[in-house]
Amino acid sequence: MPALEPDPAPAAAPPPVPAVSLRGVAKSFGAVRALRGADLDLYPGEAHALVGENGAGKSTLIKILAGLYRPDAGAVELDGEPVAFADTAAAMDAGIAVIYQEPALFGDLSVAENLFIGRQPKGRFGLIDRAAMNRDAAALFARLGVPMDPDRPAKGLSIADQQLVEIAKAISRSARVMVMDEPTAALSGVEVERLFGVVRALREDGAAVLFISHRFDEVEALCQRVTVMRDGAHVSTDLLADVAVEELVRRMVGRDLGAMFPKQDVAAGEVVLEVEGLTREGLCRDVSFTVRAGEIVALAGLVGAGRSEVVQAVFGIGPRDAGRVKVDGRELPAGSPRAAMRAGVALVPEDRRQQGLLLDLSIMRNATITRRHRLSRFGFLIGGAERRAAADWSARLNVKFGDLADAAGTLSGGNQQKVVLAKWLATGPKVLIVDEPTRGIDVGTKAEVHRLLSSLAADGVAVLMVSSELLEVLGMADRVLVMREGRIAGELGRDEATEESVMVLATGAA
Amino acid sequence: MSADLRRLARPLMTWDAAIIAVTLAFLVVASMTVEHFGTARNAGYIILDLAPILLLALTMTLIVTTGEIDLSVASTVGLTSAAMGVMWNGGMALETIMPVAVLLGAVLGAVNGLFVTGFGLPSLAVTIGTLALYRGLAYVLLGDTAVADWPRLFTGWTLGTIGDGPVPNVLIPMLVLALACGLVLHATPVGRSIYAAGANPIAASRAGIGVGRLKFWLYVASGAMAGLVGVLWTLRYSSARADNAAGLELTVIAVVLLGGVSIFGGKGALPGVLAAVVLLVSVQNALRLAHVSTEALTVVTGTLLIAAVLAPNALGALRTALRRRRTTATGRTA
Amino acid sequence: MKGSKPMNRRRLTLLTTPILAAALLAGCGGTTQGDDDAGGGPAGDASADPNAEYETGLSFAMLPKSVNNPYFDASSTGAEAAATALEGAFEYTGPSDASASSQVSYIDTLSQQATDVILLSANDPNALCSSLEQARAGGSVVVTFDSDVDSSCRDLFVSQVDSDEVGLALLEMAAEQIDATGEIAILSATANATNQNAWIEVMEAELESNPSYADMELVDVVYGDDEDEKSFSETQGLLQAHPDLKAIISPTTVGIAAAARYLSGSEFKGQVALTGLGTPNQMREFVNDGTVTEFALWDPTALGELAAYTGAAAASGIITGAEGEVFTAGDLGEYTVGADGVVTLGPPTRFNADNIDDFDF
Amino acid sequence: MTALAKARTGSAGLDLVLRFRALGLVVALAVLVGVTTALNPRFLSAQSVRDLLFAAAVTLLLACGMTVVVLTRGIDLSVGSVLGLSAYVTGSALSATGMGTALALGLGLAVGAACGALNGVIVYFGRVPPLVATLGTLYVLRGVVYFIAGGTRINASDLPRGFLDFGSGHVLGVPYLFAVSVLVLAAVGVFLGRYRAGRDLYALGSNPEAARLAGVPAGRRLMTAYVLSGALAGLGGVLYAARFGTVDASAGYGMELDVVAAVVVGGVAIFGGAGTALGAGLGALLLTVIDNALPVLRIDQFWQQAIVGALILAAIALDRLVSVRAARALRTKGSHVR
Repeated sequence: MPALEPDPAPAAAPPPVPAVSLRGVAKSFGAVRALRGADLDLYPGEAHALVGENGAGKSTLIKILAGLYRPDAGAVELDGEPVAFADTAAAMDAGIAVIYQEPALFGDLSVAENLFIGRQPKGRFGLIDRAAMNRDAAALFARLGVPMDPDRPAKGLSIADQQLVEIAKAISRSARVMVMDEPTAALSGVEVERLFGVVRALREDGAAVLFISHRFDEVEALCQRVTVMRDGAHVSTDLLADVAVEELVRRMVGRDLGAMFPKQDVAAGEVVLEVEGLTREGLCRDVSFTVRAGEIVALAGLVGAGRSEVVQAVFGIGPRDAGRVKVDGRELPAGSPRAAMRAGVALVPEDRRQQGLLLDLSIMRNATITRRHRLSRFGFLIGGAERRAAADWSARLNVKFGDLADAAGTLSGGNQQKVVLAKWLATGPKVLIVDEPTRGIDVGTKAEVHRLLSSLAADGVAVLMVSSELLEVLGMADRVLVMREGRIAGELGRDEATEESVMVLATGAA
Repeated sequence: MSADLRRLARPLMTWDAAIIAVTLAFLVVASMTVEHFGTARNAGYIILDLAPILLLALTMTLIVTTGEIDLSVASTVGLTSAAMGVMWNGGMALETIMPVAVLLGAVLGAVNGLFVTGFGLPSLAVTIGTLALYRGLAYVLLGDTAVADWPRLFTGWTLGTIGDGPVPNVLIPMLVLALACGLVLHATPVGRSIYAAGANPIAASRAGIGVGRLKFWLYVASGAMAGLVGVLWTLRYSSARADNAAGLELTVIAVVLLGGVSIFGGKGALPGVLAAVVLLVSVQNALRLAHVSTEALTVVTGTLLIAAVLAPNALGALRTALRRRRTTATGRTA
Repeated sequence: MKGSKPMNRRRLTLLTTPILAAALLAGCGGTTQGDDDAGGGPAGDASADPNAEYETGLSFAMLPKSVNNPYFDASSTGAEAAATALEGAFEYTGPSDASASSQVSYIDTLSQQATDVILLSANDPNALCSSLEQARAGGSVVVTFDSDVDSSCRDLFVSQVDSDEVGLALLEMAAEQIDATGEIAILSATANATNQNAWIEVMEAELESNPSYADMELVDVVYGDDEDEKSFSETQGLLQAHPDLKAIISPTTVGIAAAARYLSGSEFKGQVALTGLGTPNQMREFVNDGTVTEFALWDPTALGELAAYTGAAAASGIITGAEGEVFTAGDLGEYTVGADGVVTLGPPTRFNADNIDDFDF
Repeated sequence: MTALAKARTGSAGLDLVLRFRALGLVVALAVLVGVTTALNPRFLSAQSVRDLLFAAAVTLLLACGMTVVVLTRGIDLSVGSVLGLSAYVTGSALSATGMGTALALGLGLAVGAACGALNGVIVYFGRVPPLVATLGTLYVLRGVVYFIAGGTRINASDLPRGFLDFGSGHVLGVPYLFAVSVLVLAAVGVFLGRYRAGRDLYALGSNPEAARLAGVPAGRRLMTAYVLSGALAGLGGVLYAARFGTVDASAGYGMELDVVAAVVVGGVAIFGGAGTALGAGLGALLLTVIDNALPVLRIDQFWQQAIVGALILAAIALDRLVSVRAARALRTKGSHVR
């Protein structure tokens, strides 16, 4: 990866009035307290890093800035004046722009229209002046240094290009505060470089940039100050130059790393899962690896490197173009999750709300859906078999809930994840695939999940874990497979794997 | 303790329970206030009138619970009825015609299923298409003519009662099918799959549920049920016509939604739908008996339909508000 | 494509085999068309007392094809007048869509209320029979008017006119207007409308047999389904398909009005003659503007009145429905029951520019 | 630079697809008219064309309104009932007061807009799915028409002469009614294509969540869509009264299906975000031509409905195929700028 040179830091003392600041902001969702006192000052002309583990409250903070949520307590100040955004439009009008990790564009509309929706340049009779709109859009992209056809539909744009559209939109709105939520997670090295160039230029023009990232090299390359959050609260804010990465990590985790990643050493058994030459056009190519009983193998890499696609293909989601998947030496057919399940494979998906849970259905139904056939007697599910099974698993995984009949959607993120885990552990898997197992859950639950994975491995389950969190990868895995652009770029043993060695393989920078 | 109380109270707070209570209350009040309403004979008429709606609503409930819709059911009834007329005129035996009609319905349902699950097209558009297509084919088969010379043995059965008592014959197959559908939906793995497919098709398919195949077979079932209703309709009115049951799809959808099934899938229960069928038909019956004009019927149907969705929404909003108050209260004490 | 292959051949076979097997088994020696002799309706065994008085306090209910139809509105006025004259109660009720199945529910309701006289215009000759039988078993007298059901299912039918007379009158009016030469076409109601088909049959037979109509040719019969819009476009279609068309006969009030409206706004106005059955109020404009020369109809008010008297006479035991019985229908005068329990109102009235302003219905 | 060229190809490709969609309808229309005319030359006579345009006017108008609603992922099943209500109310007002045609048009628009506002309120504020809400108002409004009208009928002779002339009159062979519909079609087309509020409707249908983030005023826009659909159905009611001269309580009964069919055949995506008023208009025209050609071609009129059904299925299947292809093209040709 190209060396990310630290920026020449601007004047150490920022201008007196922050462009935007949060004072003791709190926000709860039902029983979950996502933010319990967040403080943040963002000054014009600075790039400010916000770091914290998954579930530290970063996303909630962003959504408050974006005007999507209203804080329960505390204040948002703009140029020192308290404000309350009624909706997203109000936040945008105030000059705050948010670029999400996966931007939401209008696929059916053109790129230019996506930029200017609701503010299209008007000509005679209030008609939209398409030519002017396309011209303005082209000018914006030229300014960003990226040529893009403003007239093409947004459908089919890569994530990097979608982010550029969002940035162009922010610029066109002359945003003074730009919030970027893990914008680099899905970008290649070149794309990151290009993005940083754009961000630096914006900052030099006086914009305030809030940059959320898991990658400390990027943070160091781009930002001047860093704020650490943990459990919904502000921990510290420092000049990056004053604080070491190790110290930041310690503050983020807030506890002993050993307690966070309770990895037991297990002697690996027989090969259980065998993947040979797995290929899906445009998603992954010639992927081969094995996982043994008792082993935890991590699939690392950038978002979009094809990790989730690989595990999905292993589980039989979607067709394969080539390759074989074997469990205990027996081949699994493509395109049949059911066959994979029968062979003893379980997949805990990365997006539990979209792919894992039946949010409107009860906790009981969710926890037992994978075992609906086994729990039935003579084809009927009567009596308390489901309730007993669900209660049993909920107790084992320490799920906190009001009633088993409550909708799964009412649970907190961590408990939702436990329900998904329960549903799959109930099938007694030989191969447990977990895709981002601790995304969006609190630190306590995170440690519990790690402990669970570790003990499952100790019991002889082959665990395949996809994770974007390097600490998790390094802390939990016996072996690390690093993917880049759909291929396995390399394999690292537990003792070889470091933050650096993984990132080198992941980004392809030598 | 409060959790126990809540668990006990839960069944009482659902839409199902509400619609069942409303239905019972209406039946009691109407029996006391509307002349001729509370008689066994009138109950028989009500059962005969609600039979086709109820039967179609059974499979419609399953389909809507998976998040799809089937607007073509009434046209399927019309087409099977017309086909029966053609077969009868062609000299086929009624004992052959009846199963063939049901099979034809299943095939028509399979066509819907193929378009929806095989080609991945939106079921609303597909079944609006087959709504027109099947009705059109019914007219092609039979034109504007009617086939009316059905044997009395069979037509008499559809109208008759068990042992000449007060219980109509058709009640038996209705109850059997309702029980079967109820068991499938609420007490079998297939039922769990139906709810899962409606609540979150992606998550469902990842839990090993063949969502596409499930929906396909539900469309086949819906078609077969429409075929069966076609047979009953033809024999009950002793008249095979292309326009039989025209417009009935809207009534069926209305009762399913009124019964608390979410149009987005994943929510709802059969008892509520059954109650809704009884409610709608007996309200119409009572209004007629009370000499209330026809236009009131349409207004009542439409209002009930909107209210059925509005009311739970309002209730939900209220409940969230209450919960919010409760959590803030506990938050304060903590 | 997402999802697995929906068609699972094995399961389909499993599913269909028993059905087909049952079908085939049943096919041998099953019930087929013609096996069943429809048992005749209850025979009238009561005897008539021609000298009896009309009972007072009878309850009348008129059940039209659908309630939002001015023609039946007019009929109900007449029936109500008769009911009032006989000191009875009158109700006008029915479905808003003209379907047989909705009518069944209304008949059931009426029979529960033990209505003495049901005056019915049927949407289907057969579908209503079983309900009507129950109503009659419960003591109601069923009189059909305007549109009949199977004669075994009702007591009496009040016919607006004799089928032959209507057919002949329609043909005569058309012939007069086109000098009995050229192509003619018929715009009817629905294809299975009992009345219209009977009249069309008469016209066809007359065209065949009567030498004075030798130069006239019936080229087409189309159906407007008694829907305004459909009748309108069917008229359009007729004129396009038959460029040499000379006259259109529309034996239905909806059809003739729609056809007249089309003709009056088209180049065919005055070129193509139009006649048939229509109400003076609907047709007044087109007679005045020259689109239509002459058309005919009976008086629907009188029809409703006669139906009510007929029902009352049957309920009072004055008649039973046997041929030859005689009763007096108020101001309408004396009527005789014909074959099959049919009472006929009388010849249709012809309307033209000279007399149309004398009528208001 | 090459990337730019490539990206443009993608766009031009999609443009072509969209244009091809409308073109396909035009070709289908041309073939149908051609074949019919070859078999019966009178099909293209001035009178016959006029009849066709008369018949198309009302469906065309309603299809414009339906397009606006469907674009937002909604549907308006109440249009037939709204049309009936407006036709009857306007007809009664005309026969009672003999008011001018312009006033009648305004009254129809107002009645329709009120009904549309009712739909909008139920959908947006009541959070009732559009299908359910408008199915409900379909019943309720029809009940209201029955209630007002009962068994009465407004006859041509009750209506002012000027109004009837407006209904049957034409200028340069084009009926006034059709001219009104075409004007509305053009206006709706421009609104959808060239006004911010119109583009917002596409945005709402394309990605509701993104629309929320982008600050699109969803409530106001949805209200606009439903009010517009209602108002056009109301206007359709006046045209209906003018064309037929007679109005009873069943005016416009079952019309919603024709209109939805026209819109779907015209290439408007039933789940929003894509489609044009022009396409819907062509769809309406195609269905009307089929309607009128069948009797001329001596094809049993009973086939009409079956053909419409088959056409809907063909249209959505084709759209699906095309969009899958287009998506693939866009992905592979993507604008990865390196």
